[in-house]
Amino acid sequence: MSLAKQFTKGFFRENPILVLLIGMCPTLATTTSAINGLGMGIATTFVLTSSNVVISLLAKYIPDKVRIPSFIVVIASFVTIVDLVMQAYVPGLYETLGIFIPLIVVNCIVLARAEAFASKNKLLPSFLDGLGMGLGFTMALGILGTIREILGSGSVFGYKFIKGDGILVFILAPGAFIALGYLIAFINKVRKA
Amino acid sequence: MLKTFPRGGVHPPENKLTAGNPIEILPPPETVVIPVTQHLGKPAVATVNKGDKVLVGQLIARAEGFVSANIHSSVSGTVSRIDTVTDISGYKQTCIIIDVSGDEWLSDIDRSPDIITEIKHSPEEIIQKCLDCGIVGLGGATFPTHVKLKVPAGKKCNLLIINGVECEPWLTSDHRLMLEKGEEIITGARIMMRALGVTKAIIGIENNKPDAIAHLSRLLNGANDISVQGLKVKYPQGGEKQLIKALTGREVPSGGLPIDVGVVVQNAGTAYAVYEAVQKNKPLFERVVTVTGKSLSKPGNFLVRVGTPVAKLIEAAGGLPENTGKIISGGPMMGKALANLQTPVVKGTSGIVVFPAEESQRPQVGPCIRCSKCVSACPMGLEPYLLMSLAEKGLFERMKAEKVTDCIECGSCSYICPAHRPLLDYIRLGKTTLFKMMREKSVK
Amino acid sequence: MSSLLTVSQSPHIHTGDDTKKLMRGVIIALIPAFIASVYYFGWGALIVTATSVLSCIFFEYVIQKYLIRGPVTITDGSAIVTGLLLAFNLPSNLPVHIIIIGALVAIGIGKMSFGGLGNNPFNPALVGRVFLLISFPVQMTTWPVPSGFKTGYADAVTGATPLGVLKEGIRNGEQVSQLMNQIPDHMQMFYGHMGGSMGEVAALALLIGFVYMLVKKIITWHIPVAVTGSIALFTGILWLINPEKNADPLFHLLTGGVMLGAIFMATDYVTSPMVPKAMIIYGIGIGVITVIIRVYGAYPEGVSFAILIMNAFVPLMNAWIKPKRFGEEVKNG
Amino acid sequence: MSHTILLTVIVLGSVGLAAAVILYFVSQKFKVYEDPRIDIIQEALPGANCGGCGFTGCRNFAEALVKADTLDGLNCPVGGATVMADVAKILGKEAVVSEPLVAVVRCQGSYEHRPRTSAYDGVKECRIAHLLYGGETDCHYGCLGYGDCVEACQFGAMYMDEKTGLPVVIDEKCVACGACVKACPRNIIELRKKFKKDRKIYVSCVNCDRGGPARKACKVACIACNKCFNVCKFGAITIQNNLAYIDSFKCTLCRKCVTECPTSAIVELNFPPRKAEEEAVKETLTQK
Amino acid sequence: MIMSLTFIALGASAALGFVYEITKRPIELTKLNKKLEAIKAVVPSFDNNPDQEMFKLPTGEGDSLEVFPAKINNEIIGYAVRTSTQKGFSGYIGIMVGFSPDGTIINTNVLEQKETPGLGTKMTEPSFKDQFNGKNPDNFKLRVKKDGGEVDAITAATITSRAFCDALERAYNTLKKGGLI
Amino acid sequence: MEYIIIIISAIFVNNIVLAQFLGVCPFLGVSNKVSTSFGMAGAVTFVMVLATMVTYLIYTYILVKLGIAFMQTITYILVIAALVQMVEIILKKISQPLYQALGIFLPLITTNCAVLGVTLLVIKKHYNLLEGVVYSAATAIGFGLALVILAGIREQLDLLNVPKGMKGAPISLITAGILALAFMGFSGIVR
Ligand SMILES: Cc1cc2nc3c(=O)[nH]c(=O)nc-3n(C[C@H](O)[C@H](O)[C@H](O)COP(=O)(O)O)c2cc1C
Ligand SMILES: Cc1cc2nc3c(=O)[nH]c(=O)nc-3n(C[C@H](O)[C@H](O)[C@H](O)COP(=O)(O)O)c2cc1C
Ligand SMILES: Cc1cc2nc3c(=O)[nH]c(=O)nc-3n(C[C@H](O)[C@H](O)[C@H](O)COP(=O)(O)O)c2cc1C
Ligand SMILES: Cc1cc2nc3c(=O)[nH]c(=O)nc-3n(C[C@H](O)[C@H](O)[C@H](O)CO)c2cc1C
Ligand code: SF4
Ligand code: SF4
Ligand code: SF4
Ligand code: SF4
Ligand code: FES
Repeated sequence: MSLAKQFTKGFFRENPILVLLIGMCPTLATTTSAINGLGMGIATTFVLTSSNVVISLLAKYIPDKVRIPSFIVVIASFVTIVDLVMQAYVPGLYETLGIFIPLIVVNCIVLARAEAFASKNKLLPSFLDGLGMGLGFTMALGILGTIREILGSGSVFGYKFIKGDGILVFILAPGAFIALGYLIAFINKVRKA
Repeated sequence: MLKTFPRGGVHPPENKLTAGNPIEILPPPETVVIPVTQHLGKPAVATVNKGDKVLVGQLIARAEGFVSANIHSSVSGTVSRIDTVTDISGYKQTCIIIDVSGDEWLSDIDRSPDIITEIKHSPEEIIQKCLDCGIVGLGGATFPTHVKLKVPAGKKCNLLIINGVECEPWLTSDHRLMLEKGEEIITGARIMMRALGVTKAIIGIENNKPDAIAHLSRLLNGANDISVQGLKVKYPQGGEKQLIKALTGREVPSGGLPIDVGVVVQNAGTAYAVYEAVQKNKPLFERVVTVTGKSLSKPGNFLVRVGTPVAKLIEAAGGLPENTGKIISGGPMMGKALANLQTPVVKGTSGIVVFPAEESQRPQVGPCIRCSKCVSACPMGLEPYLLMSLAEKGLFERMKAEKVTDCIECGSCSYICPAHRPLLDYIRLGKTTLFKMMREKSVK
Repeated sequence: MSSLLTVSQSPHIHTGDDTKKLMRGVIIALIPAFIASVYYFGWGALIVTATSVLSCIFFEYVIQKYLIRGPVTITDGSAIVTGLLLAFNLPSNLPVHIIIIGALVAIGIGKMSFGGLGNNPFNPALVGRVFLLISFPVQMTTWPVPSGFKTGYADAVTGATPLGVLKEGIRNGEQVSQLMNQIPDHMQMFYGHMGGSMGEVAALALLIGFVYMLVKKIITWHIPVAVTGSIALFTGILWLINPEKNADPLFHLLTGGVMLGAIFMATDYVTSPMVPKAMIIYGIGIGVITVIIRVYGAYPEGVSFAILIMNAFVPLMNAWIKPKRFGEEVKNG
Repeated sequence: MSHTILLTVIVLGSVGLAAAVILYFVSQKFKVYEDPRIDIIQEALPGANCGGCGFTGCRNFAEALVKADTLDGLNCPVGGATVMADVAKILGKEAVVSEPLVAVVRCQGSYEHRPRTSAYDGVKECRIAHLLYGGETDCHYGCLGYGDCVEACQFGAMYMDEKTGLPVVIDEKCVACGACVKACPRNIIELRKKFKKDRKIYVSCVNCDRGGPARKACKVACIACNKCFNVCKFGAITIQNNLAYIDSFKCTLCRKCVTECPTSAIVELNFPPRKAEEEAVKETLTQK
Repeated sequence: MIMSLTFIALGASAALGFVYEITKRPIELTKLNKKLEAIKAVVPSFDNNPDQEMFKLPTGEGDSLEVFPAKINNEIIGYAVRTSTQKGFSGYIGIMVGFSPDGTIINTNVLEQKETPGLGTKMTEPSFKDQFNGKNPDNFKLRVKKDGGEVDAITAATITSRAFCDALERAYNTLKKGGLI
Repeated sequence: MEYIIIIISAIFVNNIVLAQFLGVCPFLGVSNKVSTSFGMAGAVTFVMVLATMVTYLIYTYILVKLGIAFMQTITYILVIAALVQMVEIILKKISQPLYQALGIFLPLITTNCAVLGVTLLVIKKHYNLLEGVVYSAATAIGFGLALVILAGIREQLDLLNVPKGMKGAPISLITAGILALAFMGFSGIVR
């Protein structure tokens, strides 16, 4: 696979959320608006890329038996770093994303990429894989966030285009499930077509 | 409150048009086609060859194995062929085809009109007679009667039930028989009681045949061995499990037989056939068939020789109406649609119902709306809607767990389903597939 | 004989009932309540009903024809029933665009996404209603007071529903006996003279529909009786414990959507259990949850939620609660 | 500053150490051995889970392969020889090369050839119609035409020909999984040896009636006249139950029997045209 | 095996401790800034550090509120009070409210709330909260109109509106009891 | 009363999956059969309660005492991972049937964010140890309830005809959405 493909596969063909269906919790929880979704996406991308890089470097030295715990430690460190940095410099976003920042640790995408890709590949491909997957994740969150924001609050990136409220359900839990359900159905359809 | 079975059931329009028509005797046709399988169990083996001359009542195929029945010629004439012919099952079966000449009966058949009520035979002799004369249940399943009359070791029988329910709409053959051959049926019942060693029998009759109830009660004249019991009209009361439940409150266990609750059920027509076999030495080669339908000009009840083509019966009933769409052998709830008018009448043929074209087509099937009407209609407490879904998806093992094998194929579910789901079709598929799987497993 | 003989499996006859006839029966049973709502709410009732029914039919048609691309079964009438029942669950002055959204949600999300008639686990009309209730809380809780044709559609005089008054009052520490003076008496409520969703107010009219459906064997008594019985029992106990904090059982039965829900919505074939025993459990569940929401929850009214929640349990009930099989337990006389 | 870092290091170090120690003991003490080759082989299989191999799913087949002493009789029809060669390589065993097969529909009872004698109005599924009766024609052996086989094919290798009402196998797509064979309640479909260029010669009939009724029911029925049997030099043809059968593994595609058949029950497919004159004769024949 | 995991843990923790040390100050600063921002939003500009001069006033209901005095040239120009209520639709609501020394409400700022989006959350919008600006609870009845007060409640969110009033009232009463206004 | 409120809140009002979006992946992944969903629910309950206890103790008695609370995430995840492994082994040893029933789900739980989420929430909500345990048990029950309901619905849908494009994840998500909608009826019961 070419490097370019390495990078772009996460956008659509192997999009973690829309196609592989992993990392659903942050997807649902943080997409009340496009900005929130993107923020979460970027934080995850950072963790994903950095841990991919570090793991691709360390993989040689890690024995098989403690592979998973080691990866988790690496990932968790980056998550904590993101946590601290966001707390310091983007407190507003940090507050809205809340508990879901530490939960990047258990976001299956991160571990899945570390395990399936970074541990078996060199630095550059791992970096591109992490970045591509992260961007794919971010993109999906952005799309879902935009949809929910438009329907739920009648605004795009905070810019309100209708008077009054939108269809409130879409910024609440049920709307998150329903919107994602139809988004995935739509993507399935496009993919098959 | 009249007695009936407690769970499920439906009440289709009765349409007993021919209840008032006395039994007419239909003369033998020019040729008869007699299948060697007219019973539940192994096919009988032909004992005649092409060109053989046969008499009425002569054995032409011998029972093969434990559950099987003898077949006798219903006419006198020459065996013209032994070939495969489509019979009621819809498939080709071995049949003995006889060209009729005259109507010469075997001499040891007692053709006198006298009614012999005195029973001289021992139980063993009775059972042997039934075997010799090829008696099978005439209530529908054509199960060899001699097998039923032998109570298996370890089981005890304490009640005989004569099934005079005739719950199928349209059909009246048992009804007429009870009116016209009441004495014989009662004697037949007593014969079977002796064979079974029981002292009690009940004749169950649905309340839409008050004349039959009255007639038999009068004939019994307060006898304390046999009683007549009127029943609320509800389909499928004639199903033996339902009938036993209605009359005695006993419930045949799932997968069990009536004998498990000490009961044997015999059809009224069977009782008559047993009478004729034991007292008159007459094998089973003719029976009463109701030929009916709104479009027929002369519907009626006919005494017909086995092997007569259905076309002959319809001729006798006034000829085939112009717009006929469907012809059913048996009642409309359980009977089989015929593909072919040349199909011969067999021992189990209780009626021929003719439907005009506009009533022959199945309505458009819709999705199941889960109305639960099929569940409440099922007399066996099954969930037909679920069974059908499982069959559609090929989940036969789950059908087994849902007791599909208990289904008596009464058709109440399909009859009532507002979405016109072909429930019973799929349930049958499940049952047959399961039986096949079980057979394969036992072979392995 | 016209042509070839037709051959098919038994049985060869049928009751003649079909889905369409059943749905027609439900529609007929809804007519008294519809007349009552027109009598009480005037133009509003007409406009809401027409919008809802027409949009339900429209969406079902469009989705079947252009999205699922299967057979169009719009004539079976189930979309009309959904449309009517959705309308009956809405205030009679709801802006038209909200009604259309409700119909889209009911048919699109609640029904067709699962494959249409017979497949949906949740009651479509209620999915639509609850969706609207949460999305448009203001519009969905402004209730016109009954004033017939005296007022127009948008300018209807609004007021609180009896349950709203009760909830608000109890929260403010008022006594039930005082609150009862602010709301119509039980007889008026029985006829339907009170604020509320357009189709839920007239208990009398709904009961007429109930009797009709029972006689026509469209539904059985199990679910409605279980729902109302358990509500009466539960609220009765609360009332006996503290009549100043809890309203009497009759009040609870006559207000909100209890009658509409118990008779028409909890009984929806598709989303209710198949076996009488399960139906009773299901009904009791609805009753209990309704009362919990009414008495302890944020919403003054809980029938819709209760039915949806119990809908969710129906597949489990169908899997676990089986009819008594013939010959299952051997009991011999 | 260094204080925090020190604490951090100590705490996490000890937690990590504890975890590692535990995991170490775990891995030492509780070893469950599962042959790793199972996974590898499962990877190598196509993963269609079609059951064509006779096992329920690819994983079970993989287990069977690992356990088996020889690969005799174990074959994945979907993957074919290449996959079996891979598997053999992984296991270090000899692959038994099985001849490629293809599904063949042995019935020519098109609407034209077989007059209808009744109208079926039940569920349009072969398995259900078959329960009820012999079908809409007087041939109670032939195709019912409701396409259960087409439905069963996971590989899109079959379709119903609307003109004839009979199913057709697309040779290139067929992987010989046998799903259609199992689905057909009439046992019409057979897996036969796949000759090069998809050439085929077979008796396209399953009617076991005597000649007369068979012919009456269907114009192209096998009437068991023995002519093909007599002409075959390779003993590929047998006649049983009023029906001829050509064993594809004995057949040499000599084409003698085809012309011999009076009812055209024997079919030849994908052959180059015969000599011109014969062609002409045949054409006039079929035109009549 | 044990070694490698331990080493990774060691490396990771060292890195973490390091980042923590770096971000410790900024995090504290952000927190402080946030507080000051909130104070700034509800009182006129000041030149002292209200955070350092914060003191607690008992409410008389068993708890106490934080009061941040805003001064110019050491002269009190207003008090920012961090008040709260439990009576919100979803319980706790935290509000920073500024009072001028005569008790007039200068401005309010919702710090913490969990109300229903689209309903209770409307209290953060100017259309609701600005109606209190410039009002003195002495002569402005802090009750929703439904309860006989002068406050226009949010449609379909009377509970939140009541809670809001309750929080302001608590702050006002506390200041009053403390003798500050 | 305090505990009852915690329980009701965790099961119905703030259901972990339907309202808080934690553990959605297994919710969608392990809900195709009722029987497996029961197994998963059991395993989650077990691990969640255990993890809550252990992490709570580590947090209060080590991390806070040493002033390195920011190490929460990394220690928790390590603890959970080790715990899951340990439970698996112990289970295998002491009860084979239980292992058969729950064992296969255990590896799935490590990356189930509900478990980590709950341990973090217990700290965030300032619960004491007992409250934390009650909370985590109730949360797990809430998770199990949602899981079993969805499994029931999906099993039923398997026998019906869901449109092709909606099969699998989409219809599960929409069902979950409607379920969440229905559960909103409980809002306000506890606050
Ligand atoms: C395998 C088999 C064994 C049977 N054995 C007995 C028996 O021992 N005694 C008996 O009374 N009936 C026996 N029967 C007959 C059944 O009780 C029943 O009368 C018969 O199947 C026809 O019933 P139906 O017309 O309701 O289907 C047997 C039936 C079958 C199929
Ligand atoms: C659904 C159903 C309906 C039946 N209806 C009748 C009936 O009306 N009359 C009858 O004699 N047998 C009826 N039978 C057959 C009986 O179950 C039973 O086989 C028969 O009475 C036994 O007597 P036999 O062996 O003499 O036929 C019915 C069977 C089934 C399954
Ligand atoms: C799910 C739900 C959420 C609600 N959220 C709020 C809220 O955040 N704030 C509020 O004041 N009322 C809220 N309410 C409404 C109250 O329950 C109550 O009906 C209302 O405040 C009083 O009605 P009124 O304002 O129309 O007089 C909510 C109601 C429900 C059902
Ligand atoms: C007795 C009965 C009650 C019904 N109740 C409802 C209902 O409450 N809501 C609804 O959308 N459809 C209802 N329907 C119509 C139909 O069953 C419904 O649209 C299906 O749920 C769609 O699959 C009802 C139908 C019947 C026969
Ligand atoms: S009667 Fe028909 S529609 Fe009703 S539940 Fe049974 S199968 Fe479904
Ligand atoms: S399932 Fe069988 S026994 Fe039950 S109603 Fe249908 S046909 Fe009759
Ligand atoms: S045609 Fe038959 S053997 Fe060939 S792929 Fe299809 S199902 Fe398999
Ligand atoms: S070949 Fe068999 S399965 Fe296929 S259509 Fe014909 S009868 Fe049906
Ligand atoms: S992201 Fe929450 S369980 Fe996968």
